[in-house]
Amino acid sequence: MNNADPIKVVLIDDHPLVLEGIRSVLETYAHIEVLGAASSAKQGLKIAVSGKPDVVLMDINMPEMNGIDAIEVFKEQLPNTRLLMLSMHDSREYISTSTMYGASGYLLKDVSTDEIVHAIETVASGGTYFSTGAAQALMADK
Amino acid sequence: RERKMADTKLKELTQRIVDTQEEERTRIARELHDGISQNMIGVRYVLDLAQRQAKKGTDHALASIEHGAEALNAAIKEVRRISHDLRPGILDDLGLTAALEALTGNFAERTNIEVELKSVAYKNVLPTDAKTAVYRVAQEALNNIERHSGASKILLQLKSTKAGLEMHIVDNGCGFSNLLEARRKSIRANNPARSGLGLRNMQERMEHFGGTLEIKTSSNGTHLIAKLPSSIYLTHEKEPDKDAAQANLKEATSA
Amino acid sequence: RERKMADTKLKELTQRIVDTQEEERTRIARELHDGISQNMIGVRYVLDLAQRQAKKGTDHALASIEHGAEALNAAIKEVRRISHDLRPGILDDLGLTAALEALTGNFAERTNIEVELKSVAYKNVLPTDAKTAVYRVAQEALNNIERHSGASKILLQLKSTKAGLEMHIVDNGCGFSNLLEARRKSIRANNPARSGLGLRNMQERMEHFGGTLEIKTSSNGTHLIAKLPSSIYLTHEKEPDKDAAQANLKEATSA
Ligand SMILES: Nc1ncnc2c1ncn2[C@@H]1O[C@H](COP(=O)(O)OP(=O)(O)OP(=O)(O)O)[C@@H](O)[C@H]1O
Ligand SMILES: Nc1ncnc2c1ncn2[C@@H]1O[C@H](COP(=O)(O)OP(=O)(O)OP(=O)(O)O)[C@@H](O)[C@H]1O
Ligand SMILES: [K+]
Ligand SMILES: [Mg+2]
Ligand SMILES: [Mg+2]
Ligand SMILES: [Mg+2]
Repeated sequence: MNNADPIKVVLIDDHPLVLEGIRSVLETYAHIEVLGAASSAKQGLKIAVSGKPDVVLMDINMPEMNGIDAIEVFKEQLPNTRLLMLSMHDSREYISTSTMYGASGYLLKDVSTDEIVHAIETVASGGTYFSTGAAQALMADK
Repeated sequence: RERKMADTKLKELTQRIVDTQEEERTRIARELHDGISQNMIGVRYVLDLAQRQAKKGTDHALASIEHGAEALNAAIKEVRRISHDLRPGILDDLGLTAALEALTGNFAERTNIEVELKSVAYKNVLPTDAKTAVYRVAQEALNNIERHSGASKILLQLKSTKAGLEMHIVDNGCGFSNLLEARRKSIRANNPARSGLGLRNMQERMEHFGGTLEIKTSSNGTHLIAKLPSSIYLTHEKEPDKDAAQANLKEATSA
Repeated sequence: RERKMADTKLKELTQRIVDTQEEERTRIARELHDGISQNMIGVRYVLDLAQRQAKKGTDHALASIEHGAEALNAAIKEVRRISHDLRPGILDDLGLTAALEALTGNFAERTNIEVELKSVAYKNVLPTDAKTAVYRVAQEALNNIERHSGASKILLQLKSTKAGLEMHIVDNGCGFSNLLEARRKSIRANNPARSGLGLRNMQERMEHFGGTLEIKTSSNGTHLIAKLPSSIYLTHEKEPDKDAAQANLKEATSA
C-alpha cells in the first residue's frame, strides 16, 4: 500500500458527531482516502455507486433503513466493494446476520480508530475482520 | 353485566398504562442508544484524533481536545435532561416546592408561557409517593395546558392548610370547550384509546391518597385543584431526616 | 358489595402498576444521574487536565487523553446496558427470535443456568406490541425462574402454528409448591402488595391480544405456556417494511 494507491472509503452513519469523528481521524492516514461521508444508506449508496470505493464502513441503526437491510442492495450494485459494519450492537445475532447478507467484517463502535483503520486495511485486501468483542460474540456457543 | 363492563374498563385502563410505559421505555432506550451513546462514541473518536495529533506534536491536538470536551458537555446535558424528566432528584433532595420551581422554570423557558409559582413555605412533610403524585399532576397539567389550551399565563399555587395540601393550577386558555368535539374526532378516527389518559391518571393519583381532583373550566380558562388530606402528612414538625442528620453532625463535632 | 370489592382490587392493581413504573423511573433516573453523568463529568475533568498539559507541551497530555478515552468507554458500556434493559432494539431490528436468543444467552451467562432455545424459523410477522408482550413474558418468566425455582435447566421453545404463536418455558426447578407458604408469609408481614405482580402482568399481556397464559407446575418444575391467536399475525409474507425500504434504496441509483 502506498500513497499513489490509497484505499477508497465511504462512511455511513446517521449520527453527525460519529461521522465527523471517524472522518477526521481517517483523513490523517495517508493511505486512506475518504470519498464521502453520508448520513443514510441511500445517500451513501449514491456516493458509492459513482465513486466505487474499496470499502464502505456502515452503521446499523439508522432511520429509514438500517444498515443490515442495506447490505444486500450494496452487494447487488457494487459486488466488488467490501462492507464493514460499525455498530453499537454486540449480540451474535447482529453479527451473524450481517455476515449472512454479505458483510466482510463487523466492528463494535467502541474500538479505537487504530483498529478501525486496521479493519479497513484487512477487508480491502480481501480478508474478513471482526473486532474482539464481535469475534467473541460470534464464537460464543450457540 | 354491569360489573363485567366495569371490569373491562379497568382492564383497558391497565393496558393503557402498560402501553404508555412501553412507549416511554422505547423512547428513553432510543434516546440513550441513538443519541447519548452516539455522542459519546463521537467524543471517543475525537480523542483518538487528539492522541494522534499529540503524538506528532502538532498544535491541532489542543483544538481536538477542546472540541471533544464541548461535545461531551452536550452529552452530559442530555443525560441530565432525560434523568430529570424521568424523576427529578430535586424532589427527594429539596422537596416539592423546589421541584415545582424547577419544573415551572423549565416549562416557561421552553414554551414562552408565563408561569407564576406561589408556594407558602410550609413545614408539613409529605411522604415520597405523595410528593411524586403531586409533582406528576403538575407535570401533566402543564403538558395539557401547552398542548390544548393556548394559554399565555399560568398560576401554580401550593397551599398547606389544616385540611391538607392544595395545589391550584390556573390557566387563561380556551377551556375544555373543545373537549367534546375532540372526543368525537378521536372516536371517528377509530382511536378511542387516544382519548386522554392524563386527567384520569391525575384523578387516580389523588384518589389513591384519599384526595380529589376538581376541574373548573370555561372559555376564560381552566382551574384545576388537586387536594390531599392532612392525614398523609408524615409530621408537622421539621423534616425528620434532616433533624437526625443534624443531630448526628453535632455529635460528630462535639466528640 | 361484591362488585365494590372487585373494583377496589382492580384499582389496587392499577395503583401497583403505577408504583412499579415510578420505581423504574426513579431507578433509571438515578442510574443516569448518579452513575452515567458522574462518569462523564469525570471524563470532562480528565480532558481539562489534558488540555492544560497539552498547552505546556508535555507528554503527560497523551496519557490523560488515553485515560479519558478509557473512562468514556466504560460510560458508553453503561449507557448501552441501561438502554438495552429498557427495550432491546434487537426486537425491532431482527425480530423476536433474535431478541430471545440474546436474552437467553445473556441470562445463561449471568446465572449459570443452562438455557436451550428452540425456535422454528417462521415467516409470520408479529406487530411490534405483540412482539414486545411475548418478549416481556419471557423476561419475567426467566426472572421468576432465577428468583424462585432453583432450576438448573430451562427450555424455551417458540412455535408458530396455524392456530397462532406458542411459547413454552420449561424449568426443572421446585415448582410453585412454596407459593402458598410465601403468600402466607407476605400477608403476615403485612405486605400483601408484594405478593407478585409478575404472573398477573404476563397473563394480562397475553389476554390483551386474545391470548392465554397456562401454568403447569409440580415439584419437578414449572411449564409455562403463552399463546397468541393467529389473528394477530400481520402477514404471512416477508417483512413488508424491509421490501419497501430496499426498493426505496435502489431508487437512489436508478435516478
Ligand atoms: N388546560 C386545558 N385547557 C384546555 N383543554 C384541556 C386542558 N386540559 C385538558 N384539556 C382537554 O381535556 C382533554 C383530556 O385531557 P387528558 O390529559 O386526559 O388527555 P390528552 O392530553 O388529550 O392525552 P394524554 O394526556 O393521554 O396524552 C384534552 O384532550 C383537552 O381537550
Ligand atoms: N418458575 C417458578 N418456579 C417456582 N416458583 C415460581 C416460579 N414462577 C413463579 N413462582 C412463584 O410464583 C410467585 C408469583 O410470581 P410473580 O412473578 O407473580 O411474583 P414475584 O416474582 O414474587 O414478584 P414480582 O414479579 O412482582 O417481582 C412467586 O413468588 C413464586 O413463589
Ligand atoms: K487520508
Ligand atoms: Mg446510528
Ligand atoms: Mg394530557
Ligand atoms: Mg416475578
